[in-house]
Amino acid sequence: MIPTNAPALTPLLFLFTGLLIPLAALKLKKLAYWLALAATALASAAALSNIFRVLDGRAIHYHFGGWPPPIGIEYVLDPLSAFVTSVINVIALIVLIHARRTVEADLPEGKRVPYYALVMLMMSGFNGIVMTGDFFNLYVFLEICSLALYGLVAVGDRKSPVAAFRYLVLGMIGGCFYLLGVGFMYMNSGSLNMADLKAILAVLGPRPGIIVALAFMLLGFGIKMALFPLHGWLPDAYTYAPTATSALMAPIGTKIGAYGLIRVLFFVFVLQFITQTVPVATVIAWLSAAAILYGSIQAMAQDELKRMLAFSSIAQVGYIGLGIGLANPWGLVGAVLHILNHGLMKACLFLVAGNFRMKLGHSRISRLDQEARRKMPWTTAAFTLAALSMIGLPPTVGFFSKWYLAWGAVRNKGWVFLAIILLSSLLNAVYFFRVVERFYLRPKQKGEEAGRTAAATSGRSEVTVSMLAPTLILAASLLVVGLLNAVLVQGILLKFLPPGLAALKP
Amino acid sequence: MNPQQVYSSLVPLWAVVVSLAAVLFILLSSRRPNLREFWTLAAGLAKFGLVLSLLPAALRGQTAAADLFEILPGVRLALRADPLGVLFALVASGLWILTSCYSIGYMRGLKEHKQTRYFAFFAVCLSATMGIAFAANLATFILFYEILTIATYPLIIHQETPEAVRAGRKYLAFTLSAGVLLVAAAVWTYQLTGGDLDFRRGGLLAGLPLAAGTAVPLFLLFLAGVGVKSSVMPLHSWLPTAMVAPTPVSALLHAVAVVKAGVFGLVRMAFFILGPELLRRFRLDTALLVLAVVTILLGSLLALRQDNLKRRLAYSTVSHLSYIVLAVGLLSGPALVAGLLHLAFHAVMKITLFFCAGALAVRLGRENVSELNGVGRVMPWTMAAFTLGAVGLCGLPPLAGFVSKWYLGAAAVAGGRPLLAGVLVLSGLLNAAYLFPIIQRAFFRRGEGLAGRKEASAWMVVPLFLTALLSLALGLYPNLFFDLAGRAAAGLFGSL
Amino acid sequence: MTRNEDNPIITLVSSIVAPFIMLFGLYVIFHGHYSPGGGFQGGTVLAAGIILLRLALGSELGQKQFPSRLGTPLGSLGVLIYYGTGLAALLLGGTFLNYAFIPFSSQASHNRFWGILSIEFGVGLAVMAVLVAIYDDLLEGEPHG
Amino acid sequence: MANFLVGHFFYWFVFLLMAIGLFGIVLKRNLIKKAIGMSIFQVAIILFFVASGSKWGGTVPVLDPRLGISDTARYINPLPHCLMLTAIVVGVATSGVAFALIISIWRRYQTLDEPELLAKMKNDPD
Repeated sequence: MIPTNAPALTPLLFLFTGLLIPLAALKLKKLAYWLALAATALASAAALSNIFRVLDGRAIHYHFGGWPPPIGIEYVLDPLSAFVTSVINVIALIVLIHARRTVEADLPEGKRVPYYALVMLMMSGFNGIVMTGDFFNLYVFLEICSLALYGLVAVGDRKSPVAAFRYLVLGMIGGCFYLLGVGFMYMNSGSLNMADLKAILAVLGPRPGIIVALAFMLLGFGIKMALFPLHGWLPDAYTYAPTATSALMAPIGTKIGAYGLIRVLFFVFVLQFITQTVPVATVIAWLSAAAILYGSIQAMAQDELKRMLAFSSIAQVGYIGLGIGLANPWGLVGAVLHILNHGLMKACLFLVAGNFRMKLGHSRISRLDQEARRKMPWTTAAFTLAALSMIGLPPTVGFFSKWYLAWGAVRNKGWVFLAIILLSSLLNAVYFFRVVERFYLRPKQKGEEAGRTAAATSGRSEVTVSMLAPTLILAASLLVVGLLNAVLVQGILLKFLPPGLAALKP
Repeated sequence: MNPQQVYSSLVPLWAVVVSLAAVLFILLSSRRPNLREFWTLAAGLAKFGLVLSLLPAALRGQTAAADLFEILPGVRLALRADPLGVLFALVASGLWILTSCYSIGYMRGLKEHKQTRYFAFFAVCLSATMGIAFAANLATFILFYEILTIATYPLIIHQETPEAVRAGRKYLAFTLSAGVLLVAAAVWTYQLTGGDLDFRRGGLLAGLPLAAGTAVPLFLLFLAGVGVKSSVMPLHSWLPTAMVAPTPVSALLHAVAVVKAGVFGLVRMAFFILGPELLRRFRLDTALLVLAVVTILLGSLLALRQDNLKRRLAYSTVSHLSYIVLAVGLLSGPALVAGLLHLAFHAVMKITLFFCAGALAVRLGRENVSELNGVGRVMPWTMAAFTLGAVGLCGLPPLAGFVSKWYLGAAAVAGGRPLLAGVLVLSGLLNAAYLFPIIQRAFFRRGEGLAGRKEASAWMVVPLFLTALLSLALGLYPNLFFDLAGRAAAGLFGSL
Repeated sequence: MTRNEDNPIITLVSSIVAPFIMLFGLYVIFHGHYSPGGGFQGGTVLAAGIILLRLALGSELGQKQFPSRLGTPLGSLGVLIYYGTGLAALLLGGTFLNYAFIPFSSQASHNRFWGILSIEFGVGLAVMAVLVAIYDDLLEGEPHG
Repeated sequence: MANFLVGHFFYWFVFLLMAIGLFGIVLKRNLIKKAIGMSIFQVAIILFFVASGSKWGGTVPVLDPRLGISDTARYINPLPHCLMLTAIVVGVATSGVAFALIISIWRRYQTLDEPELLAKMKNDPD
């Protein structure tokens, strides 16, 4: 039963838990967290086992209600979707382990149960987006997770509703543009199923309607993945959201847009269409390059750690976009690998920011000093490792995604892109060392001492195990995944390459 | 590499790992200094022993290979202890033991803070250096090269003064930029070869029909990548600044491990990636020679102007590193042998001088040349060692420096560039000009405020005197390194 | 939204109209699977009935008719009915939502009939509960409920 | 040209509606008006789909002899309408969330005027 239903399993599981939580919480409020955690653990296990189901390169198709496509809604489990669901579920699991304490600290009692229900709906949306093989179904899940995210952001600190409102406005516009694109696509081709569309488009060729459809869809995904210059909603949303939300959103949220982009560009359209007939790939690559520079430079100017990480996310989304825009096998492998790598890095960094908020009561860079390290040696060590990975030093994961992206750039003779990838390493170094230096070199600030209680200043006060363990697991994974990246790339990532790209492989 | 001469062995891997393992023990015994330093010394001895065990095979021209898992598609994380690598590893690991002893005396003498961090990162640096020495391909090389970059940073900023922090930033700015360029070069190579990064005798890219538009930029990227650590002008300026680090760090890392890793990298890039053939075809060897000559002379001239002893030595290092660059640029077997000899011998001599500078700083608190009047009388052993090292650096017989310089000069003449031999002579004179006044001040001028001062602790004096004796011994019996360097250079240019 | 109990016309008319609205809502729900209509539309109409009473009679009386605290659980329950139907199909050997596999009766077409009906019912319940919950939540904390 | 303009009149209508919606979202200062703009924007797209599924003289696509329609060519395409049912739900949910957010903004800052709100936020010590 599980093998045949594998594609639909994870979205349905999260949906079920999301519905169950409000009911179960009527009896026992604490149950909400444990249900969410259990569901995520189950989904992670299912997603990881799904990878092994598709390792032979064949996809598993699942027809909802027994209706075959193109009439019915189809879910497809192929190596790409198996990989991405594994990434998002496992990262969500680790973040949720961490989230228990921060949610208790950030949220009033009455909001915790709905919070976890929303997290489950969001996860359901994410999994649905990744699994679905139907454009309209994708829209529905996109909106499900967006709606959940608006709520998850809005329960943060005092300014969070404004950030959430701005996010909502832009997210809604993005969703509508995507929907408009789907409409054009349907009007011009008469189908919404991705596999079906691929066959139809190959026959139709470049019609104005199809081009318009593609443009609108890309615009929609661009907003959802915060691709420069459509990133306006992101910094505030990440900064003011509660710790748990930003730690869930930053590693996973924007990647879904990127995934959608990959699906549309490479699995529906033919390679020639997006690179030559309508060179959208080039446009995406240049925008991404701009994003990398813009995000990195903005990140340098930030004082709030979470805000710095938010801008860094914009830059990192740029990496993914660049890999997509290069439209060659290694660029795409780099992009998909970076979905995993950036997920791990950013989750780790946001968890660290959460730990700071928990123990120091703030996460302002200008107020961090050696005291932070003395109190929380492990947290700061995790931050340092993640920072090294963001800079892209071997053998951390950051190096390897840059490697593949740089390779992709060299392959296309895109020297400017190569230069930007490498330059951004240095920019990352500037803004991360700025923080790391404070932990290790900045003496305790004088003005603060008077305000602090004697108990707070003495000795080590690391966060609890439930918060520390996820942080350290993520930090360690940066090394492990980095060293094993060749296994990942050759075992999984090279298997999902669409036929047009696989032919380009050396 | 000749396949018959490669044998599978995990010894290179252990040589890398042993000091990493020591890091763990060092951290665990952070509250018990004696135990902590025992681990450092134990790791040093073990590492040296492991490298020594590779030596006989290397002298026969054999290569120990440790292949691990794939780190990039088609590229393994692999270690190869070929003669070239063993030579470098031998120097670095041997001097580490002495430096560790010296560090103990130095750190305790100054009652430095955070000694655990210091010893831990020192061990990491040594692991990285071994990795660089034994790297079998460019990916492995870059991996350890970057680890070395990062692991050196905490040592440079050890004092945590604003000056040290600034120096650390400068160091990172230089080395990280270089690392990035090296990665760019590696990616490009990877693309050109279709997924192969192995170091190959005669050059990985040798067989490819590269145009000048590809080869020259690629060479420049490689040169910039390894040139920062080997402090070729104009990329040298981080090195004098980094002298704010504790003296043992300057001694081992900035005279042996880090900068020699850069030069060693240059040898690898020139002869194992690009290949002499390619360098000659595009006249890139001339570029190397010009850079080397400029650096040798300017470095020496700048050293003359320094009053701070360590900075003077740093500029001297800048100048001496370019001897090796010069040797590479000559693109001939004898020149390379001479260069490799200098790689080893300069390390021994320069570390002596740094040790002496450190001993002076610890015992007398004097760091400037102008303050050194009469110190020879209170610290005769130290200054005697200093004299030996200085004489060696100037290239006077019978010290080690003479041997390497002689052969380098001979190779230059044989290569049809006698002018370069003249540069070497000039540089030797400049060396004398900036080193001998120190000796003169120490022994022949009357100092003030030295009453009641005496020689530094045995932990420091013994190592520095040992290295001084070593530079004498190597001058008299350079055969071991001669053979090793000969093996390393064999097959790169045909028969010697 | 000032409450005005003293206006008899509003009170009377809305009390009379509301039951019919709800009845119509149920009609729309239960005929949705073979004529225009369905769970969503019906649920909206039902919710309109409830909200009308809240507007006209004030929240205290409205609460007696449909307490706010039921909103979220009933919404969940409604979707769970939907979900349960789909899941039953899945557990009985079909794919998710393939009603033909739920043995309401012996004929596959009848199974589909009942399957879609239970789905519409679930949707109707959920939509009604959620719309009322949105209304209640927006009103929460206002001085004149 | 004229034919093109007239023949695609529905596109123009939809785009006009979208433009009005965007105008509301971008240029109006009041958050409620922004929310209204959002709704207009969504409705424009819903109408676009609905229009794409309709045709002159079309009828419900129900295969039932009692309805007396035998010419299947007259059936309109039901799919866009079904899709829009979902899109309407999404729109309702979005509006619901938007209003909830607006209310909580009002409670915290006592204003819905965007420049004023931003000024107040700037003075806010986190």
